Amino acid sequence: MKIEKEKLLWMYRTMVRIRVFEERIGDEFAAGKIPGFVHLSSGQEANPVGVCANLRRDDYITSNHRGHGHLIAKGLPLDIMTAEIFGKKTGVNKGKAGSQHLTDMAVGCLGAEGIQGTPVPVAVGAALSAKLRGTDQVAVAFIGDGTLNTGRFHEGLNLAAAWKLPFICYCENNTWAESTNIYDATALTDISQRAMGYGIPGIAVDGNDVFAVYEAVYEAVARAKRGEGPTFIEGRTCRRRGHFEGDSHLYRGQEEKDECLKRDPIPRFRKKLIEMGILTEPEADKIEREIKGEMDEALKFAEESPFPEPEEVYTDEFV
Amino acid sequence: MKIEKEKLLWMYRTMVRIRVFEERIGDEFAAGKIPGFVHLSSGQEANPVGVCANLRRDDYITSNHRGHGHLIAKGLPLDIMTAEIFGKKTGVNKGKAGSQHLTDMAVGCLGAEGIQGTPVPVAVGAALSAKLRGTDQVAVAFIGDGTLNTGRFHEGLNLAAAWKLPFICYCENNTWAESTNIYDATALTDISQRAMGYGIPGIAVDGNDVFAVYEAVYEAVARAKRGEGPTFIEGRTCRRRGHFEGDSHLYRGQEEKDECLKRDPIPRFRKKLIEMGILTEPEADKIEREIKGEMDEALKFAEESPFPEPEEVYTDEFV
Amino acid sequence: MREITYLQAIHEAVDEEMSRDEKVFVFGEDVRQWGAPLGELKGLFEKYGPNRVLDTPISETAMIGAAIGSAATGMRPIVHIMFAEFLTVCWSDIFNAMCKPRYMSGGKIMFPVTIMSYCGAGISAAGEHSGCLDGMEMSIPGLKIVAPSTPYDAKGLIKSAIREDNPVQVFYHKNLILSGLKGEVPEKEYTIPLGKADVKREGSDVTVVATMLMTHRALAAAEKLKAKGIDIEVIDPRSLAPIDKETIFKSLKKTGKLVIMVEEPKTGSSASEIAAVVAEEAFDLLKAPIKRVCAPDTAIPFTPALEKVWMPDEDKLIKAVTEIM
Amino acid sequence: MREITYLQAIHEAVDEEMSRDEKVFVFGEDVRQWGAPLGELKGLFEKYGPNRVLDTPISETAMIGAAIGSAATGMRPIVHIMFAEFLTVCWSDIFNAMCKPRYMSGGKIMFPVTIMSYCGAGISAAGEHSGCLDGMEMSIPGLKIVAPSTPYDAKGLIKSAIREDNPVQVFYHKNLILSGLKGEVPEKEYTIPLGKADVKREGSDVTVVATMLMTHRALAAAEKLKAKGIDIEVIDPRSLAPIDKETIFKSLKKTGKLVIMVEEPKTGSSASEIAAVVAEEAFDLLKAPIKRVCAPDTAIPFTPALEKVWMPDEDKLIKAVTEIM
Ligand SMILES: Cc1ncc(C[n+]2csc(CCOP(=O)(O)OP(=O)(O)O)c2C)c(N)n1
Ligand SMILES: Cc1ncc(C[n+]2csc(CCOP(=O)(O)OP(=O)(O)O)c2C)c(N)n1
Ligand SMILES: [Mg+2]
Ligand SMILES: [Mg+2]
Repeated sequence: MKIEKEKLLWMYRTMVRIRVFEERIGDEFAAGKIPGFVHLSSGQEANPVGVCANLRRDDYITSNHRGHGHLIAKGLPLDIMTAEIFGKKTGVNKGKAGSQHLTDMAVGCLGAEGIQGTPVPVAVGAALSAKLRGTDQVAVAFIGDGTLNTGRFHEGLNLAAAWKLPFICYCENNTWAESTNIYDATALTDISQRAMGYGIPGIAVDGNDVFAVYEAVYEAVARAKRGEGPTFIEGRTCRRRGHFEGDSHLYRGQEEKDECLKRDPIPRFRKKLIEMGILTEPEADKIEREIKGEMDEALKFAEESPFPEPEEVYTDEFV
Repeated sequence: MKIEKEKLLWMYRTMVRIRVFEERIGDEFAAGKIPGFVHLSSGQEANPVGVCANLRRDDYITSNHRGHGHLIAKGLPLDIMTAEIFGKKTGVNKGKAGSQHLTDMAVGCLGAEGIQGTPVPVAVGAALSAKLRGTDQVAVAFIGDGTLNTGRFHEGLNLAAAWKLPFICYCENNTWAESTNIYDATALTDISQRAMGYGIPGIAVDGNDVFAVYEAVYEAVARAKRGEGPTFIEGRTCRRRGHFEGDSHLYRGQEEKDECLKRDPIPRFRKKLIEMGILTEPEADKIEREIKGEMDEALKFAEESPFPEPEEVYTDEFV
Repeated sequence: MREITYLQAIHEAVDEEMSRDEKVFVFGEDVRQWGAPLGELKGLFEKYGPNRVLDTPISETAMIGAAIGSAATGMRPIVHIMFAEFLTVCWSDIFNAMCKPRYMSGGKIMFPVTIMSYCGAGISAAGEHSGCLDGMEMSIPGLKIVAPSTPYDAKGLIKSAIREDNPVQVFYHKNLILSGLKGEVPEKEYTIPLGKADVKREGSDVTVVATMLMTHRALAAAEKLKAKGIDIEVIDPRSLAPIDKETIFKSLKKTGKLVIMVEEPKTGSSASEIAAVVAEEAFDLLKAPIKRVCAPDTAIPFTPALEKVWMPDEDKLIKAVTEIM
Repeated sequence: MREITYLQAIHEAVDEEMSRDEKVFVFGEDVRQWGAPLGELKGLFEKYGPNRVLDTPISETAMIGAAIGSAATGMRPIVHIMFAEFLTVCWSDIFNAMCKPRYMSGGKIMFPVTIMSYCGAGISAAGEHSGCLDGMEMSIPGLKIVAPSTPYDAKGLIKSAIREDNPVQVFYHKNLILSGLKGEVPEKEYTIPLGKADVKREGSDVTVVATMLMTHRALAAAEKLKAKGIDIEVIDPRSLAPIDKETIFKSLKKTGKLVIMVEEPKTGSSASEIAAVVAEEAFDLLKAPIKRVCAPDTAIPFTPALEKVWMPDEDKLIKAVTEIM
């Protein structure tokens, strides 16, 4: 499949942007600058980027606890996102959401949900709305493998299938749900088979190969726009870090962790782009430098922003 | 498959018992003698009987709103059951449960649940317990087709599959959930395919052929006892009456209703038993007469029983 | 003025709002052919077609999700979650996914969703189809709750609920539908603001706050009490969240005595919340203990013999009122 | 006496009950390798093996179902539903399937289930991992609820919960675990009966009822109030259902004044229920309005700057106490 140069460069840049963002957030967390919990998506970048490269700004996504990558790929600026994670007034949600609940309809993100499974029915609702309003928008729910066993996944996907909604359920299968392996949590050995229970296509792709992700989603979007209904896509990927920052993930073998580091989607994509003549080494380095600069700015913005005033506790609700 | 004569006669007798019970309860309801709602299972008798012919008294079942047949097949006496449905003190649950929530551990029935889907995880829990206690008991959840779209069905079946529990999910597919057709409520055209999403066998049988039901469940019980995990069975059946008594089921075509009357599992079984030399016409008639007598007695018992005393409101709870 | 039934009032409210605003649509289990189990939505499918009236699978979490997602993207969904108990099936979806995001997002998203559900005992629908969950739902921040007792209130409140930009739960009582309750409802369009109580009967001795079916029982008790020389004021909050404290306090200025009658197990009921508000904010007006006339803390028994005892009734109210006279 | 942490106390309770009764087993998400996210069950898998400590899929409704089904058939399950908010995912399963059948079946079935969950704010866990749902759960008939504030109470109550034949919800506060709170806990075995409050501090001017983390804040406030010459009595109900009214009433006989401090949005909170009970049954003891020191009726904001304001604290309690002096 041919992808235009412009888009490929955006994809590369966006993958690097996610990686830099996540690693820096990890550092800041370790330095005690970030309250609460953060769940980083380093290593999984090809998934959100391969997905969102197929979406317009007015298409919809829902996200989960490991959502930074989804939001960045959908276009949320790093500064207001970082400020949000720092709990600052200038954050995209005034500091009320934090890392786990980033929401911005301006980029079509209906919300990042902390209750596993919820992203599915909510995105299905957006897909329903697109169909009822007669637009050609699509909606994508990002979930993890562990979430496949929630009732919400089931009810949402079945509804989308029954109503042939323009919906994609994209599952980042990093094989772990906290410390529980997906293959202990279900009898399936091929996760994408779950789609067969709904009468819709279930596609498995290498989630560390952004081309493979892109192509699968491309087809799914086309199918959605043809009015043929939802697609379930499993991106087989892996987590470079613990479940959340602070998790020593001792439940994973060292071999598995090493393997994951080797499967890094970014050098792989970079190499391919250079081979394709889309990018040169110096250009790639330059992108990285630029993104780091962007992230420096975002961190500066976040650090220098004030916390919200106490009275903010009482706004944004009808009480 | 050879089924011993004794069992075949029990099966015939039990199917007739359910039919007679349901039709008489329907009459009593029409006569205003029964409070609340009743959901009758006339026409579906081959399912509970084909299932329970494979179960011991100490095996477990859970049931749903259309549960009379399940309970009768599992051995609940008609008198205390009728009294319960009449709301009497002598009812199996002192009149507190009614038609929809019949519960009796003495026959291994953990409860009939009014919240669709709940029978699945509850029976899965009983199967878990059997496994942990090291018995060879099995647990069966009876559900309807509409219930396949509930989150509880999904979570329960997946758990049973992941843990290889001695569990059977038996779905009576009468194609209707109230006024909603199952094929409008899911994209599947073959319901038994839903099992593929869990990595377990999904078997479709003619739910109006008690032999077919018996055989499928026989296999499933054997599989469960071998420690190989759950089976999903779809019994293709039909409802002779409305969703509940009082429902004129106008949403169903007359043709479909006529078709259902023709598929009646009882004359079919009777004919077969006579062909097989297990039963003669006069013997079959005698069984019917006996059951009618039994039901007369049960109704008499129920009618003559007192209502519970007002103070009963405050018992059976720790308040 | 013309009289219509409680059921017709519900129907008219939805019908009028659907014709007024094409973003309004309704979905639920069995709304299309049945027009919902008790028929309050009958005819809407024929009138508005398959894009505005949709039958769903038995998937309450997906239904609330569909409501949220469509509400966030320009629609105004009405989702019919049949029996109040079924709300507990999608409790997280209501509590977490529907009612928190407006606040959590710093005002970046809003969900104009109306949920409609049946509640109430008295028809032997047994333990899982008879409850009122008002008090339990009042524990959910970000949710408005209305519970009309008359055709007039039902129509006016449902219309306001559909126009409201926050999620609103509408409860209606099965008994008020099935008994064919009638009441005056103007031909002319009107709405009733959310959060405004109604004094259903003026009186000077004791303030009785009662909702839905209990409002009617309180009014019936009022007549009997009158014969005993006790004059009660009956206030129907109509909205439970937000609740109209002022109307209650105003009445207490007159009476100094409060009985709250609701059809829920007492602990954690809407009566408890109302009592707490009064004990905190209007203590000085009180001349007697606040009585709660509620159901016992149990499931609802099936048999009419016990269900009748379980439900709060006129006698229990009369007893409570008399005790504080 | 030896001192152990709140976390150790929880661990010991479960460990002792598992070794005492082989029908007791525990399951939940991530209990096996993590010993639950905060580690309170660590080591139990190694000690009791895969048949007594099971990791589940992310399937809260199946987990409650599994608890019900196994409890009905001879086991005594402990199910770990991590964060209190996740209880709403299986709310129907708790409300309908777990807590109603004993009554609905006319006593034919019982479910000895213990549910354990984290609750509480103060660690910026944001809107879906910070809540206390005590008041909401008190609306469920048939459920016992305990909410220990000290290691001693945690151990004794959890042991009783596991031995109880009715379903019991055990809440424990994340902050009391993560702060490493220590307290005296005897080596010798003991249990604490469900439904018994504890007077954490005697005082004569105002009765303060406070739960979990709020108990500690109330005790801290007591010292400051003492300096102002105000002597508060601090009662920790420990069990929210059933609630120990007598201990509260007894205190009110002395003080005549009541402030209730809990970490929930005010409306529909456990504070509301307690206030209602007192306003109904002990009105004559009251000399001042009943104050509820609670959180606002919103979701819990992420940023510490707002979370701190959202949570009830010593200053808010001191203000409330002072207002009724
Ligand atoms: C309903 C619910 N149960 C439990 C949790 C706790 N929890 C948070 S993340 C997580 C694991 C999610 O695994 P997966 O979906 O594979 O996503 P990943 O973390 O691997 O990206 C769990 C169990 C939750 N958030 N929601
Ligand atoms: C969670 C839930 N939602 C809705 C209902 C209302 N309801 C009762 S029976 C029924 C249809 C059930 O259909 P099916 O499972 O096919 O069983 P059948 O009635 O055909 O035997 C519905 C929707 C319910 N009981 N529980
Ligand atoms: Mg995962
Ligand atoms: Mg059916």
